[in-house]
Order: sequence, then C-alpha cells, then structure tokens
Amino acid sequence: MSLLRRREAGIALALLLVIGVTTVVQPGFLFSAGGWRDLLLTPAILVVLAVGQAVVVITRNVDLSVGSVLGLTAYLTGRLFIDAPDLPLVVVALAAVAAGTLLGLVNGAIVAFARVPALVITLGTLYVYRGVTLTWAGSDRIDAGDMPRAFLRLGTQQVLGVPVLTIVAAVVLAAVAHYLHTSRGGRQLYAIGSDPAAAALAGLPVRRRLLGAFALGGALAGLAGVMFAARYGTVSSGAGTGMELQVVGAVVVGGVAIFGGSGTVAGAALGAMLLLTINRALPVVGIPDFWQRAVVGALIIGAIALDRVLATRRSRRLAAARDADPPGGTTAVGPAAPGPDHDRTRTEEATA
Amino acid sequence: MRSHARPWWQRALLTREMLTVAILVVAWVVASATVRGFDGPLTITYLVLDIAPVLLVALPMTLIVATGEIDLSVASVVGLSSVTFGLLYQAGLGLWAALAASVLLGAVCGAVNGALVAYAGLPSLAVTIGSLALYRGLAVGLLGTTAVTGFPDSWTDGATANLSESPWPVVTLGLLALAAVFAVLLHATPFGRNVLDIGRSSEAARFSGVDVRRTLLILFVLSGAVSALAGVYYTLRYGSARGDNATGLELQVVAAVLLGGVSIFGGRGALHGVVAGVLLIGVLGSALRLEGVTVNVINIVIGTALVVSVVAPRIAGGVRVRRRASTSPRDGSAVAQRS
Amino acid sequence: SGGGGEGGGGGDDDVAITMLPKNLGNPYFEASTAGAQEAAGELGVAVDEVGPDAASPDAQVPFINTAAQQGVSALVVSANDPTAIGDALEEARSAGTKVVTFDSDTEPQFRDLFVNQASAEGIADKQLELIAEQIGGAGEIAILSASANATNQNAWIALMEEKLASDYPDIELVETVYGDDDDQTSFDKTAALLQSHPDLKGIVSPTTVGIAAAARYVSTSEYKGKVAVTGLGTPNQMREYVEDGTVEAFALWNPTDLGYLATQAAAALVAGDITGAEGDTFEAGRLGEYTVGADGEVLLGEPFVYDASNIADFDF
Amino acid sequence: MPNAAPMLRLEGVAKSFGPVAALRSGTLVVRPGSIHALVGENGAGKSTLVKIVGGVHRRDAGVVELDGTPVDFGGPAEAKAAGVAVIHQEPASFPDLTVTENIYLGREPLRRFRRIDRRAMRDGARELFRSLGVDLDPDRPAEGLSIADQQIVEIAKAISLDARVLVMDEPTAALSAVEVRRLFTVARGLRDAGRAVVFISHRLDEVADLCDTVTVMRDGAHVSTDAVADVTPDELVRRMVGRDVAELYPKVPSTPGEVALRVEGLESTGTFHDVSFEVRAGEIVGLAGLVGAGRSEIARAVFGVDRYDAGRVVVGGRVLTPGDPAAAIAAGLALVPEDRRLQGLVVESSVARNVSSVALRRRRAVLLPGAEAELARDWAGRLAVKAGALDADATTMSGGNQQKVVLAKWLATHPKVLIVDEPTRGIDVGTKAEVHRLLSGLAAQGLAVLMISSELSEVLGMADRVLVVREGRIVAELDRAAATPEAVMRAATPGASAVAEGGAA
Ligand SMILES: Nc1ncnc2c1ncn2[C@@H]1O[C@H](COP(=O)(O)OP(=O)(O)OP(=O)(O)O)[C@@H](O)[C@H]1O
Ligand SMILES: Nc1ncnc2c1ncn2[C@@H]1O[C@H](COP(=O)(O)OP(=O)(O)OP(=O)(O)O)[C@@H](O)[C@H]1O
Ligand SMILES: [Mg+2]
Ligand SMILES: [Mg+2]
Repeated sequence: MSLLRRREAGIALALLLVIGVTTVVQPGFLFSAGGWRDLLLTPAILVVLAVGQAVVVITRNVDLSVGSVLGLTAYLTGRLFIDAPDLPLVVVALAAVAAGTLLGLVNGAIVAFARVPALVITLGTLYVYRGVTLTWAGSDRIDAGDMPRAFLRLGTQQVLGVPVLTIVAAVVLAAVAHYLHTSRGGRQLYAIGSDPAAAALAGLPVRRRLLGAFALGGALAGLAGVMFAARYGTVSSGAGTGMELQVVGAVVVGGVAIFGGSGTVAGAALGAMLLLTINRALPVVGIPDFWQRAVVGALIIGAIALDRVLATRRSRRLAAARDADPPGGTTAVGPAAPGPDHDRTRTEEATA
Repeated sequence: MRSHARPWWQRALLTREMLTVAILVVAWVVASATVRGFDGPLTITYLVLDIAPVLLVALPMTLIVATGEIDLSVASVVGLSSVTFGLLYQAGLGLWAALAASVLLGAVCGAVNGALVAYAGLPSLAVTIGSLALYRGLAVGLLGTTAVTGFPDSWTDGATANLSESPWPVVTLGLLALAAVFAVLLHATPFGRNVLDIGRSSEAARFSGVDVRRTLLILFVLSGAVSALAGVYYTLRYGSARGDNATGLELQVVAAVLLGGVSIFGGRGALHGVVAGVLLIGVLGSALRLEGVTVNVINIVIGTALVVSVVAPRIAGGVRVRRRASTSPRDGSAVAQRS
Repeated sequence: SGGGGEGGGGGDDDVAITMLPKNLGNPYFEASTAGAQEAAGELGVAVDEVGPDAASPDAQVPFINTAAQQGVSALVVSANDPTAIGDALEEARSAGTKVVTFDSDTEPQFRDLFVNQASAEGIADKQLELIAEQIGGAGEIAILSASANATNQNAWIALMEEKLASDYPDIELVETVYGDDDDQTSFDKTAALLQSHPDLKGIVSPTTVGIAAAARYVSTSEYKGKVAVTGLGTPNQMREYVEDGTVEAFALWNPTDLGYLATQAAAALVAGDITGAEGDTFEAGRLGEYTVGADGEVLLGEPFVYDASNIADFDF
Repeated sequence: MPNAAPMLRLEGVAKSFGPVAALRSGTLVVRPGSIHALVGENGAGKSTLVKIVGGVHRRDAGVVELDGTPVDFGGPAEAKAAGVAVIHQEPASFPDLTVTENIYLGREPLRRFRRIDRRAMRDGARELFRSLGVDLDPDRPAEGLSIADQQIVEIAKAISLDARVLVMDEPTAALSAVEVRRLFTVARGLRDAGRAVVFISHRLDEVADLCDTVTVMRDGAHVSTDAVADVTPDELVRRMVGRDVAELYPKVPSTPGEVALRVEGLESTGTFHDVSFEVRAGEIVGLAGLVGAGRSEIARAVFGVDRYDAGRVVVGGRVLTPGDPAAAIAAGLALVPEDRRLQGLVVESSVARNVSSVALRRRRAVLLPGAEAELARDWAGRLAVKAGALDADATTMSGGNQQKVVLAKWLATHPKVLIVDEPTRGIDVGTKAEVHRLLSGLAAQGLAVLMISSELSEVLGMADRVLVVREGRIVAELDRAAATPEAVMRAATPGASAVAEGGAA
C-alpha cells in the first residue's frame, strides 16, 4: 500500500516538475487567469474517463469503446437541447449519463455472460457505437448557437477560481476512490482482477461486479460526453474519436496494472493530468507541433518502465521478508518434522 | 490408444476458423448474386489492393496474439516506414536500397517493442500504446506538412499493376507467398509450436527449454519489419509518403485477427482463419459501398461481425465454456492473465 | 440507400453523379452537397453523397474505386491529397467517369475540371486584409490550419507568408499549428497558441472547423476582445461569436454555390457540352455562364465577407 | 454420536465434463461430531465431489442433503451461506490483496455507512493465526506466499466461516508436520463442537491419526464406508486400487558408471550456498530435506531455468551455460518439475503435443502431421498413460496420468541425467508404485537419476545415495546403508532436539 502511494507521489512529482519548468520558461503558464484555469480545466474530461477506465482495468478488463460512447452521448446532449429546448440542464445531463450507462451495460453484459475477452468486445462496440453516431448525426453537427448559454457557461465557469468541470471531475474521483477503498464491492473488484478464477471459486458475485464496473465506466463516459459538449461548444459525429488509447495510456501512466488487481483511480487521474499538461507544456517550451506526440509516447513507455522497477523491488522485498523470518509455512518446521515421515514409512510398509 | 477423439472431417471443419471461412463464402456468394457490379473484375483488383496492408500486418500479428501479447504500434510503423522510404527516395536511393533501409528501420522499431516486452517484462498492450504515439510522432515530425510524391511509375507499378490481363494485382503473389511462409512457420515448425505453447503457459514452455524471451523478440521484430514492408507498399500504391499514412490501421488488423478466430488470451489461432477474417472485412466493405451504404453502416456491420464471431461459438459450445471455467484456479488465472 | 446501385444500373441513359467530400460530418460539405442536390434537381440527374469518416486520402480511395465499379457518369470530389488519390481517379476516368474536383484540387492531370471556390490569391489577400484591420496593422499573429497535408490550406498559407513579408512589414507570423479539422484538437491548439505567445494579437484560421474552435476558446477566455480571430467559416458556426463580439468579421464563399457549380460543371462534362479545355463555356443554372480557365480551372468568384451587419441573412 | 442424524448426505451423485465421467455415483454420509476421511486414487473423483458440495460444480444427478433437507447450490456463495466451508485442493488466493483481505473477502466486518472495519478485520486475522499457531503478517500481500502459507490462509478462511460442515481437500499436501498437527487440533476442536468435518488425503497415516470414519472411492464411485478402527491401511489401499499393489519400492541394485552430472560450488544468494555433488550413470541419488530447504531451487538452477551467482554444472563432461535450459537439454539433462500443472505440462495442449514437445522439436525443422502422434503413442504406451485420445487436452487427466505424461515427455529425449522433483506428490499409491518401478528400471539401464522428495520413505526406498539439504546447503551425504530415517532427519533439522521430538511423534 505505502508503496502504491509512493507510486502516485511519483506521478504527482513529475506533474509538479512539468508545471514548474514550463512556468519558469513562460510564467503565464501558471500565473495568469487563463493559464491557471486551463491547467485545471483541460484535464477534467480525461480525468473522468480515466477514473471509469481504471475501475474496468482493475477488474482485468478494458473498455475501448469509451471514445465512441463519449461521441454518442455528447451528440445526444446537443440533440436534446435542440429537440427539447425546455428540458432543464440537469435532466439533459442525466439522460446522457443514463445513455452512457446503458452502452456500458451492453459491453459488461456480453463480457460477463458470454465470458469473452473485453478487448475484443469493446473493440467491436467501438465500431458499432461510432457507426450509430455517424448514422444518427450524418453531416449534422451541434454548434454553440444550438446550446443554451447557461450550459455552455458551465464549460468555463469558475467557482472560487476553480472551474466547474474540474470540480465535477474531483467529486467523481473522490466518490469512486472512496467506494473502491472502503466498500466490500470495491475490494471485490480488486480481487476479481487479481485472480478471476479464484474469485469465482470464492463465490464472489463476479458477473454482477463486472456489470457494475462496465456500467460505471459507461456512465462516466456519458458524463464526459456532457462535459465535452459544454467545453467545446461544438459536437460533430466524430467527437472523441481515438480517445480510447489516450485514456488507456493515462490509466497505465497512472500506475494501474493492465493485468488488473492493483492501482488506484487517484493514480489514473494523475496520469491523465500529467499527459495533458505535458501536451500543453511542450509547445510552450518550444517543442514544435509535430514532435509532441513522440514525446508523449516516450513518456508513456517511461512511466510503465518505472512501474516495473517499483514492482520488482516490491516482490524482491516480499521474497526477502519470507526468507528473513519465514512465516508460518517455514518457521516451526524444524523440531517435529520427523514425525509424519516415520508414520508415513510405517503406513507404506504396511501397504507393501 | 486412439490418436484422435473425433474423425478427421470433424476436426477439419468444426473449427472456429472454419466459421469465419464459412461466413466469408456466404458473404461472397450473396454479394455476387445481389450486389450490382460486385462480380466485375475490378472488385478483385480493388479488394486485393485494399486489404494488402491489413493482410500483411495481420500475418505477424497473428503469431504475436497467439502468444497472448499484442502490438498496437503497427500502424505507426507503417507510417514511419512510409516517411523514411519517401525521404530516402528524395535522397536519391534506389528502390531496393530504400526498401531495405525502411524494412530495417521497421525491424528496429519492432526490436524496441520486443525488448521492452520480452526482456523488461512490460505488458505489451501498454508498451505498444506508448510506441504507437512515439513512432507516429516521429513520422509526422520527420515530414511535417510536406508529402513526398512523384515516385517513378516503374516503382509504383509494382504496387498497383495487374498480372498481365488478369484482374489479379502483382502484389497478390507476394501476399500469397508471405502468407504461406507464416502459415508454415506457425503450423508446421517447432517455432510455431513454441509460439502456441507460450500462449498457453509460458512457464511450462520455459521448463521445456523454450527461450520465451527470444521468441517474443523475434515476433515483434517480424511485426515491425512486415509493417514497414506494408508502409512501402502503402507509399507506392498511393504514390505519396505522408506522416499520417495508415492512421488507425492497428484496430482494423486486430479486428481481422480476432475475427479470424485467434484467441486474445493466446494459445489458439490459425492463419487460414485470419486470412478469411481480413478478406471478410474487405468483402463486406466493398459490397456495402457498392450498395451505396455509407461508412457508418459499414462500421456497424464490421463491429457486429467481430462481436458475434466471438460470442456465437461461446454460446454454441457452452459446455466447453463451463469446462474451461472449472479447470484448476491456477491454470485459470494463468490463462486469464492475458485478458 | 441503394442510389449507387441504381447509378450502377445505367451510366448511359440516366446520369448518376457521386459526391465525395473530404469527410462526412463536416457542415461545410453538408452545404456544398445541398447545392449539388439543388443542381441535380434542376438537371434531373441523381446525386449520391458518400465519403469516409476521417479526412484521409487512403480512406477516400475505396469510394473512388466503388464509383468506378458502378460506372457512375461523374465523380465530384474534394481531394484529401493532391497525388495519393490520383491513380484511383485515373482508373475511374479510364472507366468512362468524368472527374471534377472542387474545394481542394488534385494535380491537374488526374481530373477533368477543378471548380475553385476563389483564386488562392484572392483567399490569401482577403484573410490578411481582415486580420490586418482587426489588429490595427501591426503585431504577432498565428495560423491555425487543418491537417498538415491539406492542399488548399497549405497553398493559401504559402501565399499569405509571401504577402506578409512584402506588404505587411509590421505583422509577424509567429507560428502555424494544425488542428486536423477536429474540434477538440483545434480547440486545444488554440489554447496552446495563446499560452505560448502572450503577445499574440490575432489568429487566422483558413478552415471552418478551426475558426469555430478558436472563436469558441477565445470567447470563453480573458483573450476575448484582445485577440482577433478571423479566417474562413460558415455563418451558422460563427453566428454565436460574431454576436458576442469575439469575431469581427470572417470570409467565405458560399459552399452551396460551390457544390451547385461543381455539379453543373460535371453535368456539362457528361453531356459533352465541354471537355475541360481552356476557353470552354457552360451555363450554370442560377449562377449564369462560366468559362474554363487555365489548366481546367473554373472560378466561383471572390470570397464574401460576413460580419454582424449581414450574418443574419445567411443560414448554412 | 456416529448414529446421530447425518449433517451432510450425498447419494449417487454424478458429474461429467463433456466425455469425461468425473463422478459416477458419489455417496458420502457425514454425521455431526465426526471427522470423515475420503480416500481414493488420483482421478477417483474426490475433488469433483467436493466441488459439488461446495457449489463450484452443479451435479448431473443424485441427491445432496444438508441436515436432511435437499440442497442444490447454484454457486460457492450459496454453499457458504448454507454453512458449508471448503478448502479446495489448489489454494486460490488473491496475490494483490493482503492476507487479511483474502480471509474476509466478501464478509468484511462493517462500520457505519457499510464501510469496512479494517481494525476489526486485522484483529480477527491475528486471532485466527494464533489459534493455528503460525505468525503471518496479516497486512502483507498474498503475493509470494509459499504454497504452505497459501494453504494456511485457506484454512484460516474456512475456519473463520464458522461453518457447520468443513471439507478439506488434501490440506496437508504441502504442510510441515507441526502445521499438520495444529490443523488436526483445530479439526478435533470443531468435531467436539459438533461440526461435521470431511478430510481428504493420500497419507493414510494421517487418516488413521485424525479420522473416525473412512469412505473409499474408486473410478468415481463409492466403494465402502467403515469406522477407521475396523479397516487396516493395506485393506484400504486394496479397495482404493481395486487390486494388490506391487512392491512399492522395487529398487534394483545397480553398479554406478562414470560421472554423468557434476555440480561444483553452486551459489545463489538467499536460496542455496556452495552446493557440490555428483551423480553417476545408473545410480539414483536422493535429495532429502524439509519443505523450503531449497532443493527445488537447486534443481531449477542446475537445469538452467533459474540463474546462479557462482559455480558450474557439468553434464557428460560438458560445462553448461548458466540460465539456458536448451543447452542443458542438448547436453542430456531432463527435469520433471515440482508443479506439473504449471511447469511440467502445457495443460491446454494435447497429450501428443506435450509428449513430443521437447524431443521432436529439437530434431525436426518441419513437423509433418502425425509425427507427434506417432512418438506420443509409443511413449504413452510404454508408460501406460490413461487418456481418452492422444489429442485430448492434458487438463482433463488426473494428477497421476499427468505426471506420466511429463515423464514420457522427458524420457522421449533419451536423457543421460533425469532430475525428478516431488515425482509422486499428490499421486495415489498405485500410480506411485508404477513410477518407482519405472525410475529404478531406467537407472538399471544406466540413467543417472537425481530424486527430490519430501517423503523420507520414498527417498530411503529408492536412492543409492542420499544428500541432505538444510537451509540451502548440502549438510550430509549418506549411502543406502547409512541412510536411516533418524540419520537423515538429524542432518535435515536444525537443533539436536529434532530427533527426540521426532521419535516422540
Ligand atoms: N474440469 C474438468 N474437466 C474435465 N475433466 C475433469 C475436470 N475436473 C476433473 N476431471 C476429471 O475427473 C476425474 C476426477 O478428478 P478429481 O480431481 O475429482 O480426482 P481426485 O480424486 O481429486 O484426484 P486427486 O487425488 O489427484 O486430486 C479425473 O479423471 C479428472 O481428469
Ligand atoms: N511459492 C513460492 N514462491 C516463491 N518462493 C518460495 C515458494 N515456496 C517456497 N519458496 C522459497 O523457496 C525456497 C525453497 O522453497 P522450496 O519449497 O522450493 O524448497 P524445497 O526444498 O524444494 O521444498 P519442496 O521441494 O519440498 O517444496 C525457500 O526459501 C522458500 O521460502
Ligand atoms: Mg483432488
Ligand atoms: Mg520444491
């Protein structure tokens, strides 16, 4: 645990480092109304997605369809504003979240009941959901003019200098983190990811938990869709394309093991912030537009490598601990070991 | 003792691969019968030209997935090799020199992935998501806004010309040859057996003297090299080397491989299934386009096909599902490891 | 839609035209397709819109191939790459299909006709005029373009760079970034631009997606009113920002007219009224008569400037 | 008490996995306040029966009654809820969770707002370990626990359920004597509290020691149920095997040839130190020691799957490259590893592919269809492997048969030196005898055999020489004559008191 915490501390440190360096090069990066706001605002959407993805990955699954779900729900949000102008914002938002939950449930149901790999299924639904959006939207798109001012304002509004979307992301993060850490269901998600077969043998409600995880992932993707519409003010049928890899990248950078069982949503959130902050920092420190992706890629690989180093240290420590003061299994062996061997000899002579 | 539980024809026909082959045949027949213009000679030409890069990359991907790993960086390698090839052409290199150099670079890209996965023991999914961004970044970085064009016809013909009067493009031969090579490699050599064993239990493979790391490294190098080859083909077919060439190809390839019946957990898979998977995606696309169906519906169809192809056998062979599920937890986890 | 199928039926008696924009889901092309349909209605020909979801040449090629297989009478295409789709177009033409490029051209040898929205010079000049007057003739500006390989954008940008050097000594182009015609990317690139160039006076975005995203970002930031945004945009996308004062004025030709003209030209080619040779003239319905210029170019006209005074009159 | 109404009753329970009839008619009647032994050969269907009781599998036929009321568990959860606790044969712990979380998973004590009460949980775990007399850190992750410790956690989990029926499937397979005794104490405690306990083991001495009633199974069917006092061990064995077991240790004396394997000063920090020994052609050398002494590690290092820090391994005069099993195999070395399901076999692969996996793949550049089956049929025949067909997955075989496949796989390479690690762990007496006959036969033909076993009697019965490993060092070398149980144990156990205690046991 302490070591996991150290893992998150590492990312946080890297984040601060990036911010620090960039701010030195360009004070406005932090010390300007816009700089400060974007620092908090830009990662908000990816953080929400990463939290959802982290929960799924912890169960040793993955949801590649989040980008398409975001696109669909973002468009739905806009459509509702146009087709049902007098719906209150909250209702619209809830509708989008509900839609996301539904799409997540579809993934979860197929994975949990047909016992098929999530990677394959969500790769399929990535295509399907995107196709549905394209069919529905066609060349139509939602422009800022189509959405209520009040809603668009949410995309940038600040409370006490903190953007609303950032607050939303923070609340989501806190809630999910609390659930994972302190509830039975939360711990079971880790158990399932740690060893699915053992989880089944232990009689955990594996299917229900998987459904829950995917539903949560979908719901958060839906919420992200709403945030997307509010922030970018325009939604085309291509919204969120290719986001899945960015999200998984963030989760991995955040130290959530891709094979499930370990990692925290806080880490995933930090990973998301780190990725996007670096994205924004690179041009400021003068890395030309075109080379930026390369740097991000190198960063992701670096982060995973770091994880490995830490993990290896951990298991070495555990092995050492076992040898140093061998617990139950190996301690008291000494004095009485001959016992059963004698007995056994006797029996087997008898059997002869 | 009997060497087989089931008669040969059952073993040959009642396989996951054959399901894909069957769907392909049906799709083809239906399309030829109902879709105007599908039975024309152009269909074959375009089909081959379009699927060529997917098929190329799918060959090594099949083996990688069969070990339980995955390589998502392939499309970026295609892009990077396309750019390198273009730049080398500008620099005045000959066709073969430029081609060799690009393929070599691809091999290096693959080696980097392979080293990180096999020797540093990092999860391939994560690593190659990283190198996907890295290699693509290098590709667009190298060329920026420019695109290298104007390759001599003598070069581009190799990628686009047909065999004399037949509707079959020249590249067909190359594809068949390479597919055959990989088929033999996977199904009839010790290396292939080891690949499948690693997919099922790399621990047991190690105890049988299989050099798991070297095997993985080789596979990723192959993947890089073949992707680079696809990059060159790409460049010559479209006569334009660009940093963003083949963006998103990786998902198409993975989809095709899985559609072809390779288990994402590793340990199971056959090349004829994958070839059928690639063709199926190509045929569906071309038939639907001829019907004037737009890209979105095509996406839906392909996505659904992917899901169904995985779910259907599960539901059919429900017995097997239960059996697999009830094997000892240790093995269960060892298998699930790679989900 | 089985429209393609019907088209495949008889390229000879009834005329079938395939409209292939850079990508679907782009309102600019929605407008041009509307124009195409209008023309089709008047001419009594069938127009089908097909296209990829991402604006890349390799995604465009299969649709060109399909058109060739269907043996459609004409293909009206906005090229994602000047050369990459060349072979496919040639094959289509050898199969008897007339090829008209619009909005974004290929190399001349690949098509019969290019319907140009406005001369590249015209577009470049107009945008520089606008930005110059909006920032008072001096200061740093940046360009937010579409994809790095977009033919027409790159052509305009090159011209703008020349013009800046020669005619606008006090205006400095500090950076050109690429939003790939994706809302989110363009939006974030705008943010990055303003971050990294605190003294930036204006942003020119010669693409409808880019200018909308830039305007959206600026309108919600403290740069509103301080940093000018202009370029090429559609009224519906920009209305919001013109009304709230983020954007003073922007330019664009009428994409509906562009699609209309392109379709008229295609029909004329099919009918054999013109061959695409310089000097050919044809009747383009409500737009009147047009003449084919050097290397098969037909010029729609000069770009039109939209601002608070007139934007209410347009809806596309 | 024995004639109280049954707490658990199974009658003619059947279960098949596809073609395999794992259980034909399982019958088991367990009364409260009784410890009931369930014995049978590998593949007799014990674990399958247990898994049905525990709700892991659903039965195809038959009745299961709990306290006289018929039950049909849909899953392990239902079984738990009904008061049935099962310790399965393969411990299944969650490496990423702490030991405590492993024990209480799904049943964590809660505070207000249904939040987990971590303190209460930790204290509970401490208490459980105290009652089992082991000191495990409740907060350490389960990752890296030795098999034995994993088994302990399983036991603690089962006990914490405070169930009416406790079923233990070979819980002692990996336990040390002391742990076994403590486990027995706990079990007796439960019995005296009126619970029903089912105990599965291949060690008949343990059955005699702990149980009051014993049920014998063979080929998935019930054979007999008696009071333990009424049946002799060899009678039990006869019923289990269905035939008389031949001599268990058919050791043919052989004349050692030249040195086949020489290990010189092998060193691996933390695991073993300065290990040197020789094995000659035609002799069987036993490697004795307590569980955890490091014998497997030595074997793995010699074979090359593990690296070592110093020393060298010489096979047939050739010095092996460290950490390169391929080289070892080429030199004529073979290792039958400790864990056959994880290391010995690719259980998802067919018998044919497993048998031919090493021999054939080293010889052929291209594998023609049939070649594998050919080789496999030959060896499966020689070792009398029982399998549906050569292309049947190894998963579907019972422990004993799987072990034979592993042996076949290595013998097919015609090795000069054969290392066997726990060759008969969890294997029934019948198969055991076959394996022993095979080994001594091979030795007689000039094969050099290094045998690791935790069963002292096995080592003494089979070995020409015995090397004793203690805490990673070879502390004694005894020839067949000198190798008495006392001598070996004295060498193996730290502290002289060992022997005294041992005698007492
Ligand atoms: N999941 C399964 N799929 C197919 N066959 C199985 C499965 N589980 C068990 N079997 C078969 O059922 C038979 C009984 O197996 P089981 O594990 O119950 O034997 P056992 O008495 O526990 O043997 P051991 O003493 O080695 O544990 C064996 O032949 C085994 O191969
Ligand atoms: N499951 C395990 N994982 C990692 N290390 C282990 C495990 N079990 C034991 N060890 C450690 O490895 C060393 C040797 O253990 P091992 O059980 O291999 O000894 P052994 O002499 O082979 O005993 P046996 O072969 O009877 O199990 C000891 O230090 C022990 O703590
Ligand atoms: Mg068993
Ligand atoms: Mg051992």
